Amino acid sequence: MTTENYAPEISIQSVDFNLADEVALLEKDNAIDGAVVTFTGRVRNKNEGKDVTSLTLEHYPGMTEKSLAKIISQAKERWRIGRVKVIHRVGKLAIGEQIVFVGVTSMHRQDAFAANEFIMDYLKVQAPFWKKENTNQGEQWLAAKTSDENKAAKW
Amino acid sequence: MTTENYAPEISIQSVDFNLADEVALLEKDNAIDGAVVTFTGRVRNKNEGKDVTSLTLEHYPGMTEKSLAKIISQAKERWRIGRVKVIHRVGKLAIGEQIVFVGVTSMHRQDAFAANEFIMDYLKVQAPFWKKENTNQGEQWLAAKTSDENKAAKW
Amino acid sequence: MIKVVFFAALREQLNCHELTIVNENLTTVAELKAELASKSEQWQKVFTTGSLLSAVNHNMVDGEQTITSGDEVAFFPPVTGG
Amino acid sequence: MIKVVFFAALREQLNCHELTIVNENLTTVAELKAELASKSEQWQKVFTTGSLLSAVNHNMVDGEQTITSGDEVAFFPPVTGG
Repeated sequence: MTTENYAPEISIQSVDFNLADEVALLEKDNAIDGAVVTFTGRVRNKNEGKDVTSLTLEHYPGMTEKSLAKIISQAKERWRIGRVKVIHRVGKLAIGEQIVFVGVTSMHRQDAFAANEFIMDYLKVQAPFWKKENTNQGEQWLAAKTSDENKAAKW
Repeated sequence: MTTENYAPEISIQSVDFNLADEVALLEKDNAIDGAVVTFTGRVRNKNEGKDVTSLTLEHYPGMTEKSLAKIISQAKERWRIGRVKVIHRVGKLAIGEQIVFVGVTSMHRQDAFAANEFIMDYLKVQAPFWKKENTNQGEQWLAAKTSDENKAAKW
Repeated sequence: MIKVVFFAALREQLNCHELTIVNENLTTVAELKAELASKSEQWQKVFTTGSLLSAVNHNMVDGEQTITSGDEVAFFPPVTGG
Repeated sequence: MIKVVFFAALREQLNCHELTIVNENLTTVAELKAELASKSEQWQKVFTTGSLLSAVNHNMVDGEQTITSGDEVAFFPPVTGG
């Protein structure tokens, strides 16, 4: 299974993305969906008290796309949504850089809100990405958070 | 009380807005907030089976800004959020045009998701805007939906 | 003196956006509504609509709300923005 | 023949991204883990970490999962993307 199977809904990339371009694609020739919800995750300058200087993102090519496709398909089963786009960057990212984008359109806003948060919650615990944090105290792999498990378990 | 009291969090305007510019302002010099959630509402081409050609938005200047400021302040009390921006357009809007934008930043994503949806749900039932729909069967004021009351009552 | 404003469908039904009431005996929004309803059959019909909302000085209120000279009172249908 | 891949902290701890196992008697992920753990003390330590996750052919699985020749098995720490 190639990455192209999931296009244009999923993109794993090292280059940055442009929010406006992504939203324009979600809205193009799509006058039926009145609601667009986006989530953008960025590299924060602080994590648990440490000064972060950058992140390095690793992933499991092939499985990443497959797990995101499954999450999107679950979201489509649960909510009445139109278009979906998930972008996740990999490689080295500086503070303030965009890491992840989730965009969802729907006719009624609650569907896009719920599906977007669901996709993020599941991505956090199921998609094979790992973050290494480069801080003023050296580098280390981030530990998974129990709170993320709990959020995904809520749905 | 002037509109300026609420700047830059609230804008009622007839001109269009630019999503990328708004998000850039929410993120500018804001490396502490890793999460940005946006909602954009647009004019749909269909509503309850009728073909919509355009909308005309009326509002109550002064009260609009005051009610949105109150909603934003309630959101800030309930969730740990960073920056907020609410834009609502008034006047005549064609199909596909942007009507409303809500942008919220936070350190942890669930706060931005919840606060954004809360602001939209309350805006829908408390902010003094009224939509007149211009359809192929003439023009008419939209009726408020019970489902919107129920959504706001959930919080 | 009370400034009264109307919006949306209400404004169109009454064919009136704004008027001034000088009756100093009106002490609540409900009394003001009754006064306005007494103007004509059309106004009577409009002001007995159950879903009408009211605001005093830009705050949503119910009929019990007291009003005093200088207040701005607004009447309008349920809101439909967003 | 089973292809085995490791990611993130696990890859660094083992100093290995990928290896091939030719033992045809391995029928489950748990058995494969035991086989890998027997390689050295360091591998023993890594493969007794409770939080280790595993996937077969890109699907997350538990130790009971059966494996057959040609499968790709992955081991990695809990994920931290987003």
